Amino acid sequence: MFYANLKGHVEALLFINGDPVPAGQLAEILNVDKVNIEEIVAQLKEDMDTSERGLTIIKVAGGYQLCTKPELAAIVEKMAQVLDNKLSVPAMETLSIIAFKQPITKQEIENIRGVRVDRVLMKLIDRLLVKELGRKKVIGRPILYGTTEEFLKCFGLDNIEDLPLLPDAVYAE
Amino acid sequence: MFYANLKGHVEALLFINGDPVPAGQLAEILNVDKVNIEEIVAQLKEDMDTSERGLTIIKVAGGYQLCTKPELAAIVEKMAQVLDNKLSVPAMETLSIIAFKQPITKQEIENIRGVRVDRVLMKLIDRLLVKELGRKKVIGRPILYGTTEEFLKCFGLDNIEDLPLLPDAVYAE
Amino acid sequence: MLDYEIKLDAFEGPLDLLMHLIEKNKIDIYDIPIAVLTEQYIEYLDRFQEFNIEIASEFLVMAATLLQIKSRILLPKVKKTEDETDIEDELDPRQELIDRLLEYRRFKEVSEILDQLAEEQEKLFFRSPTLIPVQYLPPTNLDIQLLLEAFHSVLEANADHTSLVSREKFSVQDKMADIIFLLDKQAGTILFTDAFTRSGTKNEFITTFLALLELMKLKTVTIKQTQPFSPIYINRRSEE
Repeated sequence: MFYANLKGHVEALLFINGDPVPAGQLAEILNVDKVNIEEIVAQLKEDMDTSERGLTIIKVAGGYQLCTKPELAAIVEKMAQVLDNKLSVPAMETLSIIAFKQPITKQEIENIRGVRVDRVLMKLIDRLLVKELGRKKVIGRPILYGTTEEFLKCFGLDNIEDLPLLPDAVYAE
Repeated sequence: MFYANLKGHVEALLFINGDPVPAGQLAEILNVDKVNIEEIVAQLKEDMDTSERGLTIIKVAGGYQLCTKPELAAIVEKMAQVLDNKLSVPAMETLSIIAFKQPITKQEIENIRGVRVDRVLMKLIDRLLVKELGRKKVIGRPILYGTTEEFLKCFGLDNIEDLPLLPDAVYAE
Repeated sequence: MLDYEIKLDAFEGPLDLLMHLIEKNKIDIYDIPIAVLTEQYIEYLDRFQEFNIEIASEFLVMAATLLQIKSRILLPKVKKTEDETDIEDELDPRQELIDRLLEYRRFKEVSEILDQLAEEQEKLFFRSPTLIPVQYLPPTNLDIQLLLEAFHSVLEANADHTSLVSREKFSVQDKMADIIFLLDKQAGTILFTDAFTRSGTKNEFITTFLALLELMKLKTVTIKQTQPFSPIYINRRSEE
């Protein structure tokens, strides 16, 4: 392959960056087209996945990110301080409503869940999974909420369109 | 080699740990002898160095650390470079004063522009367009500024003498 | 007896409790036997041992809603006049509740899918970014003509001053501002001599001295010298 020599470059750039790096940025730095980057990354990922490497590449939050292979989780956890970051059931439900219905107001979330969500919402904002998007143009101008880039990272989504389809077509508004 | 299957494990462990990891710690996590770790790392490093990888392993501060290959330093540095495409009007004006009047002190620039130029000057230095040339031999020994080679490149000049002559002799002090 | 240990917050809300009852009794969600459901729901509420007013109110509102739906079903249909067709009457009184339950169930299912996604993602480990100092590159494609124009505009803006009031290069006002600026930059204290180190012309020295006197008069600064020939300091008076 023509750009095979750039595989190492891409790997080094992803390594240094830590966070997801958009293909466009890699293309600019390496002075090639975005489509070339996609090819290089695909091949690099295949190299990694088919060999005894400990790392792989994922596409998340609009960029490529280097990470450890999922099958090594047990080993890596021995070293990493793994915090129990699991979201509670109410938090997860609230988050899914926001994810699919954004932008959405607190009142609208409460209508769906049937309970107050103030505390859960605060928690989601604290965890950087949800943010304010602006205000709805109705009486009272309530705050509209939506998901963040951190949300995409937590759920391994490249962008918000990657969310799984809602199970019930009846409600597809 | 017996422990070849642990190469990926070692790589993953070094990856998530930004700091050097002592062989003893790796041995403990992977449940092998320290000497095995040394062999695994040596082979992993050789794999990395002999292939088109962007990473390598160094032994530093009593441990092993994953890092980018030294020959990729120039590429990696590009990651942190920001291209500033436009100069603001104040920046352009200050730059023109420096270009035509160099070497010049900050105070002298301020006398001409009638405003403080500290921030603009910092920006021009950050953008590699202006540099310090030395100090003026007057009380306080203020810093003298002038243009850089980057400046010439940006304006398509061969050397500073290619700057157009000033039309008005009045201002040539 | 186990039933009596049921706690209100075991359910996330009235909808959660309703879903629990629907699943427990294998009720068809599209055809809810409202009387049975209402009865069981209220029975559950009665059994709740602890009664947190704030949480309970949400459950009570639902109980009221259920009772209302029940009564609307039991009421004989109002006879309509020929022209009038009351749309509300034609709707199943349960429909709104069914819609809410379906929507609630849908998000419960979705949250489980998201939960799995998060679990997959938690198997991946990342590394924190390496900090590389940001380096700004010079702009591209600058034109020498622009530079020249910029210089001309500077000269034009400056023309009046230089030709007419060239001797007023240093005004007392400017120097006062200068000294204050220096003081602010240096945490309120500068050396007396620092106030004078600029272009070094006699004109400027005089202006600076006048500016300093003015600042003292305004009680903006104080001058201190601990003993003869020791350094003189200018201090900014803190504003009380």
